[in-house]
Amino acid sequence: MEDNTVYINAPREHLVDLASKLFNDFTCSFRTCIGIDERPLNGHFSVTHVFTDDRNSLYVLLKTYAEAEAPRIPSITNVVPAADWCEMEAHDLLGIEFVGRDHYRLVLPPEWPEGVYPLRKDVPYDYRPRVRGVSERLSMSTELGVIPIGPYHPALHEPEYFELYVEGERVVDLKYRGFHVHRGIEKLAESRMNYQQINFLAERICGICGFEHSTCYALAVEKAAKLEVPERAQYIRSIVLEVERIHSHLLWLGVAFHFVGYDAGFMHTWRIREKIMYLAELLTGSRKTYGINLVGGVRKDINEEKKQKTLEVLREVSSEFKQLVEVAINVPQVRRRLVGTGTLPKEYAVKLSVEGPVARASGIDKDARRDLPYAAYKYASFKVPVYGEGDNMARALVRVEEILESISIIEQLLDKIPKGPIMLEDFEIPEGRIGVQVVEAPRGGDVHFVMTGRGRPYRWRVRAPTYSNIPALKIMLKDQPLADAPLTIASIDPCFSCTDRVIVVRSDGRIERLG
Amino acid sequence: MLCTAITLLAGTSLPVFLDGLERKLKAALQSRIGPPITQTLYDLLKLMIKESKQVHTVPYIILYFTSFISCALTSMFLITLYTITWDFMLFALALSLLMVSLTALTLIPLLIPNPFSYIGGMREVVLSLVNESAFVASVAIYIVSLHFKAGFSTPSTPHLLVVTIPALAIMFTSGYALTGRPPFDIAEAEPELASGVLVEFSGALLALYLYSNLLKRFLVKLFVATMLVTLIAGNGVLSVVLTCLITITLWILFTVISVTLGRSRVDLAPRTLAKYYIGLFIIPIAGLVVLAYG
Amino acid sequence: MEKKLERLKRSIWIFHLNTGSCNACDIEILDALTPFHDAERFGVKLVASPRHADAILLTGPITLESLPKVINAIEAAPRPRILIALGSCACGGGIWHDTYSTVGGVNSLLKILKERGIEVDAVYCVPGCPIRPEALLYAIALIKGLVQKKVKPEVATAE
Amino acid sequence: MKRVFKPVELIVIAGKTGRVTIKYPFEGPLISQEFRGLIVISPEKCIGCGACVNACPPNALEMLESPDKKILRYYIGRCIFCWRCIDVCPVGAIKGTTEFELATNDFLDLYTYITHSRAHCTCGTGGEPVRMRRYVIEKAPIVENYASKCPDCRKKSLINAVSLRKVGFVGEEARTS
Repeated sequence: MEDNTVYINAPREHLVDLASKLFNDFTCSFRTCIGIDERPLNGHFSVTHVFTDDRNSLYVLLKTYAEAEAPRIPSITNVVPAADWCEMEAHDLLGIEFVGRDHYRLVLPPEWPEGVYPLRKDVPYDYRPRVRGVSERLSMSTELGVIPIGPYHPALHEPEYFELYVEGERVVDLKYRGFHVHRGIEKLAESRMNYQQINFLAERICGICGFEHSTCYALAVEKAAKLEVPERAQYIRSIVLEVERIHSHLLWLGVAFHFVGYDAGFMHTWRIREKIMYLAELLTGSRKTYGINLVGGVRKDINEEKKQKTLEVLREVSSEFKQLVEVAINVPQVRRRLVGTGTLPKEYAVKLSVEGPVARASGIDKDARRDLPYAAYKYASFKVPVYGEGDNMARALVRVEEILESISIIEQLLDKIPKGPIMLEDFEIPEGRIGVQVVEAPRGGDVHFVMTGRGRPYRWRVRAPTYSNIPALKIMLKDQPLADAPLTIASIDPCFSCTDRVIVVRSDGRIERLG
Repeated sequence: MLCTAITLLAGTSLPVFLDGLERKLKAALQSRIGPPITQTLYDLLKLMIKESKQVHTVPYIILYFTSFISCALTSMFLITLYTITWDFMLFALALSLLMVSLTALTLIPLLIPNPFSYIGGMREVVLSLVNESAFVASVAIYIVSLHFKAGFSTPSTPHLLVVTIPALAIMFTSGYALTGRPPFDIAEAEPELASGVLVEFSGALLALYLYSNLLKRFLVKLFVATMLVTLIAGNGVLSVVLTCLITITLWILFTVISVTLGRSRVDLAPRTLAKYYIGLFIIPIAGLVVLAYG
Repeated sequence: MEKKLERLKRSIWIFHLNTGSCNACDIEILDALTPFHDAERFGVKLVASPRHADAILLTGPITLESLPKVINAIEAAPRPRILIALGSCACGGGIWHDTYSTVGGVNSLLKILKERGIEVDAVYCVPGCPIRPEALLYAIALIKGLVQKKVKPEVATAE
Repeated sequence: MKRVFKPVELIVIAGKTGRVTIKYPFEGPLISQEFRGLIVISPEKCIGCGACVNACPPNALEMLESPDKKILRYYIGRCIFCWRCIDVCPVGAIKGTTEFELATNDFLDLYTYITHSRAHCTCGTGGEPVRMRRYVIEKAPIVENYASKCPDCRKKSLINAVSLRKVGFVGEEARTS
């Protein structure tokens, strides 16, 4: 038990009971699980399940050990369905077997050699799987029943593959094959970079919520090393985080309008967004808020002139935005296509422990900024919008309200930002410590788990919100008109480049004419 | 002879520049500069020189295109002639030709072995079934209402209110829907279709298809304009010029409408339209019956 | 082919391929189309099918997974076709240049294309992380011949 | 009824904003002075110490070694413009600019080389760059007679110096050095 983190060493036989007690009785939300190859340290593998008790703002870490040879650990998917993906990931990458569930390849290519587990420490950093130059193609007969969306498709700005099984114009089933954007981040961080460089790597996990990732990483490391980061730095972090939330949500609204064919709305939303982008550049020196986060503080300060400029821009934006939304929401087609489409009922939302606006639109009142306060959020007062309908309109409205909330948060923080340094001078990071941090990204809770090592993390695990939101799509799209599929897929604001850090999955059956 | 040349020249070149104008106008409403007014022309010229990837059904497609363009141009010529001579036969011919050409164009995407193109094509068919029929019917009723007393005559007030105005309303809507602007650009613009009916075309074929669409837009508007001019049925040349002007105004009007709207869904659009049409058709038909036997 | 490239200057239709980028560049591409930058001034249009594309925008270090799809897409585009590598990832592999699941930038892609006998008529490279929308506009202006390129190789000797 | 005509208000909004487009490249870009753009390494100041090479996350700055040359290579096509190099450079040889117009049709345009000749050790093996040695010496004059040696010679002469003090025996290496 440390400040707000509870470490439980769960023996294998009690793991399931403990997990079910936490998840079902104490209604903690399941965040992720991390497999670690600790053989160099203590000759065991270990799996750590991360829960958060959002009401008492507690992190609960369930750690279970497994033997070095033939590691076996009981699966908790029966009591915690949300653990499905991350257990499979641990199985693929570390060869840990989960007893009491069926195993399938999630993240590794089908033709990946058996018994090679890339995240084990004895696998060399530059191990390259065999490249296949050609991709399989669908035969004409199956094409008419199956609508492939992606990997390169106007409805997605990233290479992902959804197979929609349709009858006429209705979707009857969905198959998701992802992990195209895998770039080997975790292995890269554990083998090439040092603590400070990883900040820049973490940013590039995702171009929209990059700053969330680097903040999350930095906070995790600081927590592990027990560093006291200057207050001013924390304020600046929160401010930039909110700027990023605003531009991300505006971006989403614009794209949503585009998907319902309301291009004027798209253009005007992005016109407003451009001001925010300018703001981001003013505050961080990069339009995508890259490159000011370091372990122990930030690199760029906010002076009086910038502060005034920020407030002024925010004032314009909020007034223009309100006016535009009022108009756009009343466009008949927008209404008809947002209301009642892509519904996600609450019970499913809880079971899959979805994140962010998706959860809040389905009546789950959780927001890491309030429940697990970090950076400088404890100094700002804001309300968390929650809707019960769980349809696309609800998700849109949640985001609209969050934009306005964020604006007020920034104004509050700028108002009471303290003087002082913005960077911790000299510090060292001890080995073998554990830090886990949740940061509320625009898409939901972002989880970073850091186990410190010599000069670089021993294990660094990233869990992006989309990772836990994608399984919900199956329920949202079922029996929906095909025409709504892109909008619904977009409505979880998928960020595949976050999700796919892990290992390439080969997705077959795409239409070659689409390229 | 000269008249023919002029009509065909105007009819073939105007749509391209009007489309350029439309894009400019859209841009202005989205508070940006937008492309030069000749942009559409540039696009088409560029596409002509691009390599075109062949699909094995190309011969049929070409056939359909030729049939469409020939029908369209003929009908355009006839309708202009009609605005000069006010000979009803010409008009009937032009209308039928218009329908034939539209159908030809609608069926092209179904020839392409690609699921997106196929789905898009089916959607197009569903929509145009509703709209074309409505268009023809409304035009017919409109003409009848003018022909009620022998020869063209501006109809009496009850006619105007009960028969002519509703017929015009339907004509406008179906005409608008036929031009495939939002909210009725379902066939190609829906994102999950990857530019649906266009997906497989490239190079010259694509240019041909885009141009045919522009021609179609122009033709439909031309018809609506002619109908309006028929109300006055003035002397030849004047009415031709008038028709042209009205067509251009219609184009601009439609553009502005399309900017402020989103895209309807494939299962919603035909249903809504059908309801709307049926609702409006009852009035003029009932009116005609009453005025005839009352 | 040269003459044909000349014709492209009037209207450039772009098809966008995310080959494992972090999204930043992809968003900036969209941003370049929005009112403040308005790439449509130059006759640029974002198309949904490679069949319509004149220029193919690559963002990202080209992951092994996306490689075959990228090759298909380029092959599907009718000639003359231009390849534009956007952002540091696409140009030189960026921060991922030596990870095991990327081929590390457009140069190695071009080699593979040559092996396959797929020709590309012009290749442009736009560094930046992420690229500014203006950087894309600048590249387009470069293609249209409105501006001169600024960067040049520098070899300096310090003693 | 009011709702039906709401969409038309878009035209009002458009009218109010007017045209916002910036006629780049004919006008200046929409850029703030904070923007982190291209970095410029001045060959006059650079001492070839390689601090930037260690700090650079994407290895855009690399040190190419050869027996008598050390070449600092900067590859713009891989740079992520984080400006860490500027933070760490001991002599402030790297300046940041707001330059972003880097598009080119030739990859060779993206390379910058700065060649440093090595200062050889008396034993003939290649040592650190001339400038770096000078820098070290003026920062810490005491090490002068060691700074001019390669690590091995340094060790040897140190041993000799120690042994000299201990047993008064002067080894070959010590005399030669």
